[in-house]
Parts: sequence; structure tokens; C-alpha cells
Amino acid sequence: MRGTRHVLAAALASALAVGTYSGSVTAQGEQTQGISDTEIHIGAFGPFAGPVYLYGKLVMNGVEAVFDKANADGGVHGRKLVLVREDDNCKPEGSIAAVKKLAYDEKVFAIIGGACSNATLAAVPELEKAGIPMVINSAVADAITDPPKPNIFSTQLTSSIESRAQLNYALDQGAKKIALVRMTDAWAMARYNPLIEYAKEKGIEFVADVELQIDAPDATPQALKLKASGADAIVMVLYAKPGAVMIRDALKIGYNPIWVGQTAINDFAAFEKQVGIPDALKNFATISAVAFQPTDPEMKPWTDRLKSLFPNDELSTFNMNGIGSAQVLVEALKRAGKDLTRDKLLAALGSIKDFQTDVYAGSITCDAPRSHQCNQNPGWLALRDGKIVRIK
Amino acid sequence: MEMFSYLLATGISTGALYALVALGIVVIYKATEVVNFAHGEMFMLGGFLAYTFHVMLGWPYVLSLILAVLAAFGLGILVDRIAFRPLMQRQSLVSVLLAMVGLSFVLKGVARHLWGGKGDYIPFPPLVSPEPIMFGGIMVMSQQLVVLGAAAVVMIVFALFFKLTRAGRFMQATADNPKAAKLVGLRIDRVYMYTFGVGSAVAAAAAVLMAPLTLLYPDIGFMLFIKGFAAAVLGGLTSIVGAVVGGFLIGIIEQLSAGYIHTSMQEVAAFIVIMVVMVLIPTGLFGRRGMRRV
Amino acid sequence: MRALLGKKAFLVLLFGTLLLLPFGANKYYVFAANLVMLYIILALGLNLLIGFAGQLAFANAAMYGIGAYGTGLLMKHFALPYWLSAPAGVVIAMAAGTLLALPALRLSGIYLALTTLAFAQFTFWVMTHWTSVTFGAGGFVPPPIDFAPLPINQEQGIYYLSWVAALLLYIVAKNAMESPIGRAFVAIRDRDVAAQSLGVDLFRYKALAFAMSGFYAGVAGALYCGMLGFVGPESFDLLQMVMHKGAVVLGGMGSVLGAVIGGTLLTVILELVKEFKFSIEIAFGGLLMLFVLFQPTGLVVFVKRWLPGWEERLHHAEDDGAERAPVAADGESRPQTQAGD
Amino acid sequence: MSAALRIENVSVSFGGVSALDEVSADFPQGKIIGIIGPNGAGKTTLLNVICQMSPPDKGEVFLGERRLTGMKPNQVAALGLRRTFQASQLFAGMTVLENMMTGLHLMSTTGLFGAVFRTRRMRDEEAEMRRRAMEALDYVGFAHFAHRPGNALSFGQQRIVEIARTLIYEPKVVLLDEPAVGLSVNRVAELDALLRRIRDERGVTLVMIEHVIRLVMEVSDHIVVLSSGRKIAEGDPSAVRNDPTVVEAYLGHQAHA
Repeated sequence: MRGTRHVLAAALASALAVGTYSGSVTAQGEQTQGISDTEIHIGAFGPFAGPVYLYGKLVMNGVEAVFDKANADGGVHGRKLVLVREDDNCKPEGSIAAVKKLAYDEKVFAIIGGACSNATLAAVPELEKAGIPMVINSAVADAITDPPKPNIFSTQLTSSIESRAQLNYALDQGAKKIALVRMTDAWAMARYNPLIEYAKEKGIEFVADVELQIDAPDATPQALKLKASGADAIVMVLYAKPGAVMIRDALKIGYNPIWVGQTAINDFAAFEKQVGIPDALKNFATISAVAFQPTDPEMKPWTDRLKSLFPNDELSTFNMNGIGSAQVLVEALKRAGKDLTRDKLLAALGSIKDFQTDVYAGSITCDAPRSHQCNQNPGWLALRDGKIVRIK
Repeated sequence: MEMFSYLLATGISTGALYALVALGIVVIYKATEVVNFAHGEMFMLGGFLAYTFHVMLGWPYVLSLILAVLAAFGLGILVDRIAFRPLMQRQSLVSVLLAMVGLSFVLKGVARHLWGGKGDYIPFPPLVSPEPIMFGGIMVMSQQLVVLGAAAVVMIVFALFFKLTRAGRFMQATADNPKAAKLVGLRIDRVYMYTFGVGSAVAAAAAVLMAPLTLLYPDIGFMLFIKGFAAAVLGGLTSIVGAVVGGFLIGIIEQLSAGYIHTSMQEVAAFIVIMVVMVLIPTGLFGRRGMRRV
Repeated sequence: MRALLGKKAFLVLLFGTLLLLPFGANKYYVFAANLVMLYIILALGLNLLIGFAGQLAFANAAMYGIGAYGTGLLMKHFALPYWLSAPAGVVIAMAAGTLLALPALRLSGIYLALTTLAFAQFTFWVMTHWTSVTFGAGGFVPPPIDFAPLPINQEQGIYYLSWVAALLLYIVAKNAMESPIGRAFVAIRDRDVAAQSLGVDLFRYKALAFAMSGFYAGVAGALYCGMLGFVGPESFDLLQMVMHKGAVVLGGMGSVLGAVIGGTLLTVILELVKEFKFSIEIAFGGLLMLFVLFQPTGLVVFVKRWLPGWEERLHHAEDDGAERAPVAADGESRPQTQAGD
Repeated sequence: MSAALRIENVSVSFGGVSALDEVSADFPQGKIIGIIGPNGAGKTTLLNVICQMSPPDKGEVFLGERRLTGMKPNQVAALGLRRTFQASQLFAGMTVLENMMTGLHLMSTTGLFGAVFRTRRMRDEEAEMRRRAMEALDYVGFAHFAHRPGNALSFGQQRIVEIARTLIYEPKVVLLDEPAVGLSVNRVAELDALLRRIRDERGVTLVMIEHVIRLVMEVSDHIVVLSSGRKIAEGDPSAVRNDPTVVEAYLGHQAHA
């Protein structure tokens, strides 16, 4: 037993030693944390792997491209931007760990990212506690920025903005009977609830509400149900893959109503290929957060820069989302001035008005403190005479 | 009635896909008493390899198909070499399963690494015109007919392979009685190896056929594995005929339950079938009685 | 010297560090340490089931989720306090675990594995579809937990609760495995027919193994709910299952200490993988594979070999027996273990 | 002479093929009974039926006065009927001593509660089990193997431990499934002596099926002969040896083989 007691004493001593060592660096000067004379450390979190890694890794690659350009241009007030990436596995425990790590261990100045709705939502209390400036660029759930939190801004179209726009588009097209096809994951649920609410507000009842799984190889039952409901417009709360399967199988039974997509299907050209049937998309329109298709000539500089940084990547709309949000952040950092503090950055973010990025469909306006949802402009894409064009 | 015919027709065409996946699972199970957990990943990799050859490198379709099938055959052998053979010598089924689960995740991660930068869901060019055509009073995708026909061809080739070729008869003999097979001098290791190869090759063939309809993405494997497994279980896990019938049944059950009960049944029908069959009729529809060790 | 390297010293050091960590380390390390304790609990429970009783089930992540959902939903819907809802959530998880023992009586090996996998996927489906109760795929925020009159906040409260739970559950697992129960589990794992012929009630002990692992996963789930203040389905998916399996295999199947080592290292590796921006799928899949292939008895065997004082009463089937000189001196070869007849 | 074990009109068939057909027999108390017969005679099936691992289609099995038919194997074991198997059934993950203690499983009266809290009763029971396990190992001369892993022993050694394990906790009848298979000549002689010793000192009824006819003839007090699922003869070894139907069954079988 004596041996045990010695061991215990030794253990306590070493634990204390470890504890005091890591605790000796206390959180001083949170306002300027992550800033040195030469660098600004910016954190990012999102999934690197798993089914939705596109919203994490690829978006970060876009952010990296913007930082690379800013650094090549001499940095922000002479400071180079350094992106510190954290994998959150698209899980709440991952995002909370990532935020804590970025805020208290990596001690970054601000964070850009937030890919998965649930994971980001779960991290909100932690973000607020840390008081760290955060620019959301992918997660769509309204509750992240509504009600507004002093340190969280979003450059992503939030789910309610898109849901309203989708319904309005259908109504504008003269639809009498509107139906809904949706996935059932967190992303879709974040859109579904505001959609139902807005429909109620407008006095609309969906004539059909069907589910389609993200990896369903086929959507015939859904197509049959939608057709049977007699809907003339269909709101799609689907990713591109189930969206393509949906439209294809509806065409198969000779049903081609107005299809209303949203930003998950904003790579129009790719979507056409995924559907794979010529002329299938003549009644299809979708919201695009970005003004361009990845293949557009305007995107050439970014395509090149991305290729030089990540030779394996083709420019995608996911990258473009990252590019837009990072341009907003870089702009705010510039406006915050040489004597950068977190408060100054937040003030600069809050004051951004009519800012044009290279990618977003509309200009960015953060109406702080009323609204921190800075992107209110859904752009629309549709086919006209076989060409993808922006409408409205 | 129109609804029923459409559901049935689609059930048969997705069923063909499940049947092909189940076929690979059953062939491997018959010979080795192990369910290849990474079977779905063989399908996924087969599809991506064909995509690489055909779309990225621009090689002819048939050549790409053959190369993908050969590559998958090699991958199957790899599964045998790294997950099955070393562990079966220790006679530990738990270890084999765990290794395969591990492998399936590694393959998924590798695929994401290699092809993940190309966008979300990769379309694969169909063999025939993508327009739907009239067939027996209903519209079908011509690719669906191609798949159905090709699936039939694969199944027949398979049956012939087992009946007529030396390797096939060896596999059959090993499956029926491994001890006896060993006694008459069959190199059982080699038979196992080819079995894994052949099973994976079938998966790759199915992938090339189906990719135009399902699109390609790194996570497609698990969904197909679980559906193929449901089909195999329904058919009794040891019967090739059972796998095919089970595949079609799962396809049809899925369609009808989604059409007539609720669209969410499409996702969950396979899980329910597995649980119900396992608990109520563990030998499935075509399984051999009394062969299960409890 | 012996005492300093022994398992007691290791446990004292581990739990001592975990106890004192919040006083020194930053919030990220405290959070990670709390995760360590959760994974220790999960690995202990899963190891009882697959490592000791030999029942290869794939539903541990689902049990974990049921514990978290049970706890959180009782707080949310019925405004039950945590000290009531957490035990209730644990009981629900345990009941679900016990339910899985029913197919386990008739099925073994691959059949059991895939039936439980189907069950796990079905549970996931229920979490996302039974929206009126579970709030669907969007998850929900359980009400805050009050530890009054203790002078600690929710974070600290859950941390120390996890500490106590991990320590107690380690002792429970260790004591249970060093009793006739442990021997019955191992007997079922190694030779179930012989176990039965010696009077071991297969159903009773399989049910006990499933119930215990459900209990452990439920406790981890209840703690998870309090620790994150958010419950959503994505945390209880296949990857989570693979991570639990990884923890067990890493530490050592059939070793209680191994589960402690595995649960701890899993979290450390998880954070390291993130640190090096590596793919978590490849890392954990690869780890699982490499360990099963090259070190199937886990790290604990290394430790046992090189350090004194790490013996455990019951050891795993492959516990380096193969490397010992055969005892047989009468010219008979040692038999190949056979899968049964 | 009362019967320790009695089977009455037991019939079993698998997939329409009859494995046992109306077999009845009495196994006298405190004797060694050998069951012999050509391959496929139904010997192992009979053993499985007796210990309820495969339930009979028809007929009854009695242990003393207790009817066993319909019970679970572990319930049968609890009544004092134990068995060994052809393939080694030692638990590889436990030491020899722990294997023996598992043989005392039925002795344990403490459940999870006792185990978790290591109650006094539980600790006393463990100590008692350990003592009895060592004693039993000593009885077969294997005390020095107590802390070896089960799978580190030779085949013959494992066989002996297995027999000791079935005998450790108040057995009435022990069924031995080909105990001599794979053993060297010397080991068979040791086994022979051990079985007699168990019968004489413990008064246990031993029922043995065996291919090594020499062992059966030497050690058995009573022999039952099966052929094609039927009992064709019964009696003491010398009587059976000279029974023409038995000779015919064996020769006929060999002629076919």
C-alpha cells in the first residue's frame, strides 16, 4: 500500500506540474490575440472528410486562395494572413472542440467557416463566450445569426431567405399548386421549417410533401406522387444528386413542372450533366449565391490561383463560396485599420455596405446591429435557349 | 394501375442493381463464410476507375469497362491478401470483420482524396441515348433497359462460370465443403483469392453499368452494400439464385412501400427487411437449413 | 520502481491528471479531456460486449445516441431535472441494448453484426424522422443544467460527473470481469457450446453483456448531452461506431485496462489527426485495420510485456500464448484451434 | 441396480434421414458405459440428444427420476449431467485454473451486485472455487499448469483438463465424446487409469463413445452397440465381443468402406 501512496503523490505532483505549465499562458489581450507585426491568424472549421467535406475542405480552399492573393499583394496593412484549419467532422462535438481549440489554444484572431448547420449551431454558445469574430460562409440555419449575435456574421444566404425566395419564385411563375420534395437531414430541416412557416404566412398549402434520400438511386415513387398531386411547381430542398435523380425520373413519367432549386444546386452546368437528359431543365430555375458558373471566363483568375495552390481541384461553387466570404473578411480587416482589434474588426464588418465581391450574386450589406445576415441577394439561374443565364 | 406498373418497372431495374451487388456478396460468402464489408467500396472504386479511364483519359468505353473490372479483380485480391487471409489463419471472424470495416473506411477516404476535388456527384456518360422511351405501355430510361440486359448477361456468365470452368467448379466445391476440397488437393487459399477477385469484378461491372443512373460519389458504397446485403439475406446468403431473386424483391419492396406507404420507406425498407428476416427466417428464402452456426 | 510503472500508477496518474486538469489547462484541453472520459466509458462498455463476451454488435453508437436523446428529450419535453433524466436516459439505452440480446441468442458472427448494423441505421432513421419527439435531423438544444447548490457551472459539473462515472465504471468492469461473470463471458466467447455444457446460461449472460454495454453507452450519452448542450443525430453515425471499435482494438480486446488505454488514445489520436489535417476516415479505418492485423491484442499487451505489475486476471485468447514455448513434452503437437463442429 | 441415466424410445431424423430410431437403454449407476458402433451409427447424435443439445423428435431422457427432455443444456448441466467434446473445448482466453473455475460456475451464488461490490460472500466463494480448482488439478496431476493459458497445452493435456473440468462440480453422469481421439499410446493408458479412478473414487457414471475399441473393451463395465441409428446389442464387453450381430455390423461396415 505504501507504494501506492508514493505513486499517488508523484502523480498529483506531475499532474499539477502539467496543469500549471499549460495554464501559465493566460488569456491576455484577447482583443489582439492572433495578431503579430507580420501575421494575422484566422481560423476555419468544417469537415475534411465524410459525405459533406465539400462544404468544409473545398470552401476552405477558396478562402485560402483569397488569402494567397491578399498576401501576394502585400498583405493586410503589411500583415500576412495565415489560415488555421480545423476539422469538425461535421459533428457538434467536433465543432465545439474546434472553436475551443482555435480560440484558446491556437489563439487565432477571428474565424471564417462553419460548414454544417447542426455543428455550427451547436458551437454558437461557445463562439459567443469566446467573443471571437466569426464569419459564417456555408452553414445555412437561421438560428446561427437570428437573433443577431454581436460577433457572428454570415455571408451565406440563410435558409429562410432562400426558402422565401423559392416560394416567391414559384408564385411569380403563376403556379397554382405547389408541392415540396425534400431530404431529411439537418441541412434540409433548416430550410423545411421556415418554408412551412412562410407558406402558412402566404396562405399556401403544399399539395404534396415527399421525402427523397440523398443517396436514393431512384425517385420514381416521389415522381409519381408529385404528378398525382397535380402540382405545377415543385420546391426542391435537395442536393444536386437527388435533385438530378428527381428530375430525371419525373421526366421518365412525362412530368415536367416548374422546378425550383436552391444554392445546393448552383453549379448549373454540372447539374445539367448530372441529369443527363437534353432539354430536361427547361422548366428549372435555381438560386445561386454566386453570380458565375465555375467555367465562366470571369472566374479565370481564381481558377488559376486555385490550381496553383491545389493542383487536384477544379474550381467549384464550393470554392467560390469560400472566395466570396474571404473577400468580405479581408475587406473588413482592411477597413479596421493598422491597429487591429477584435472590436474594430466587428465594427468594420458591421459597417460593410454594398460591397461587391468577385463571386456573390448581389452586394454584401451587414446591417448591424439589426441584422448580421449580410447576404440577402439570391440570384437566379435558368436555361434560356439552351444557355445558362441569370434571370431577374 | 399506371402507378403500379411504374413502381414495378423501377423496382425491377433498381432490383437488378441490388442483385448484382448481392451476387458479389454471396459468391464471397459462399466460399469464405465472410461477408465482405468493403464490397460497396469495390463498386465505388470500380465506378471511379472507369470514370478515370473513360472520361478523364478519354479511352473507349469497352476498354474502360474491361480495365475497371480487371482493376477491381485486383482490388478484391488485395482485400483477400490484407484483410482475409492473414486473419482467417487465426480463425477469428471478429478480426476479419473489423479489418474489413476498417478497409472500407480507408478506401472511402482514399477515393475522396483522389477524386474529391472534382465536384460533388460525378455524372458518368450513359451507353445509350438518355431519352426515355416507350416500353410496354410505360416510359423507361433506355439506360435502365441496358442495365437490365447487361445484368442478365452478367448473371448468366456467372452461372456458366460456375458450371463450366475449372476455377468456377473449384469455387463451388470449396463453398460446398472446404475440408473435402482441401483433401482432394485444391489450393484453397488460391480459390479464396479468386473468389474475392471475382466478387469484386462483378461489383465493378455493376458500377460501370449503373453509374450513369446513380452518379458517382465516394459514399455510394455503403448504401449499396446494405441494400445488396438485405437482398442477399433475403435470398439466404448462400444461394446465387437467392441473391438475384432477393435483389429484385428488395428493389420492388422498396418501390412499392415508398409509393403506397410513405416515401421515407425507400430508405428504411432494406433495414427492416434485414431485421425481420434475420429474426423470423434466418435461413432466408433459399438458404440451406442447418448450416448456420449459433 | 515496480510500483511506479505498474497499472495502479498509470491509473492514478491518468485519473489524477484528469482531476486536476481544469485548474491549469485551457478550455480546449479540458474539453478534450472530457471527451477522453466519454470514450473511456464507451470503450469499456463495448469491450465487455465484443472483447469479453465475443458478441460482435454494431449498435454501440446507436446506444450512445439513445442515451443522449433519452436524457435530453426528457429534459426538453417534461422539464425533468438532469439528475432524473440522465438515469432515465441510461435505463432506456440499457433496455434497447438488452433488446438486441434477443437476436443475439439465435444469431452469431456475421449475422449478428449485420442485424445490429441494420438496427443502428434504423435508430438513426427514427432520430431523423420522428420529428414530433426527436425534433428531427436539426437536433435540439436541451435546457441548461444547474448544479446548484454546488458552486460549479454546467461545464465543470459535467466534467467532474464524467470523471466520477469513468472511474466507477472502470471499477465495475474490472470487478465484474474478475468474477464468475467475466469467466462466463469469456467462456461464451471462446466456446459457447462448452460453456453451456458447464451450466452457463447463454441467454442470461449474453443479455447481461448487451445490457451492460447499453448501460455504459447510455451513461456516455447522458454525459454527452450535458457536455455539448446540443443533441443531433449526426454524432451517432457509422464513423462513431468505427471509432468505438477502434478504441477497443487499439487498447486491447478483452482487457479492461486496454479499454482505458484505447479510449484515452482514441481521443488523443483524433485530435492529432485533426492537427495534421489528415483524413479521419483513413486514420481510423487504417488504425482499425493495422491493429487487427498486426497487433490484434492491442497496445496493452506491449505494456504487459515490458512493464511489471500490469497482469490482469482474465486475458484475451491471443494473449501472446503463441510465443511461449509449448508445455507439451510428450511429442504431441498443440492443436489448431477450431471454429467448432 | 438403479439406472443413473435412462433413454426411452429416442428417435431423431435430419432432413428425413433417420439418425436414431427408437433407441432405449439404461445406464447403470457408478459404471463406465461404452457406446460403440461403426461410423454414422448415431453415437454423437445420441450424446447430443442426452444432454439436450439437439432435442429428440420422439422419446424421453431421464437423469435418475428427472425428465430432461425439453430442458436447455445448461439446465441439464445444473442437474449434474456434463459432457466433453471431440474437438478441444478449453477456453483459450483463460488460464487452466480459470478454466477449472468456470467448471464451478454453477456453484456461484453472487450476481452482478456481489461481483461489482466484491462482497464478503463473493470473495469467500472465489477463494473456495480457487481452492477446489487447484485440488481438482492436483487430482489429475496438473497443478503445475494452473497458470498457463488454456491453449498452451498439448492436445492430450487439454483433453485431461477438460475431463477434470467436467468432474469438478458435483457431476452425476459425465458423457465423454471420443476421449482418446488423437492421443498417443501412453496417454491412452493414462486416460484408462484416470477413468477407472474417477469411477471408483467418485462414484460417477461415465458414458463414453469411442473409436478405440481396445480402450472401450478394457475400461467399460457395460457396452451399448449402435448401428445405423439402432441399438443392436447390449451387455458386458465379453458378451458384446462375441455377439454375431455386432461382428457382422462392423465387418459389413468395413466391407462397404
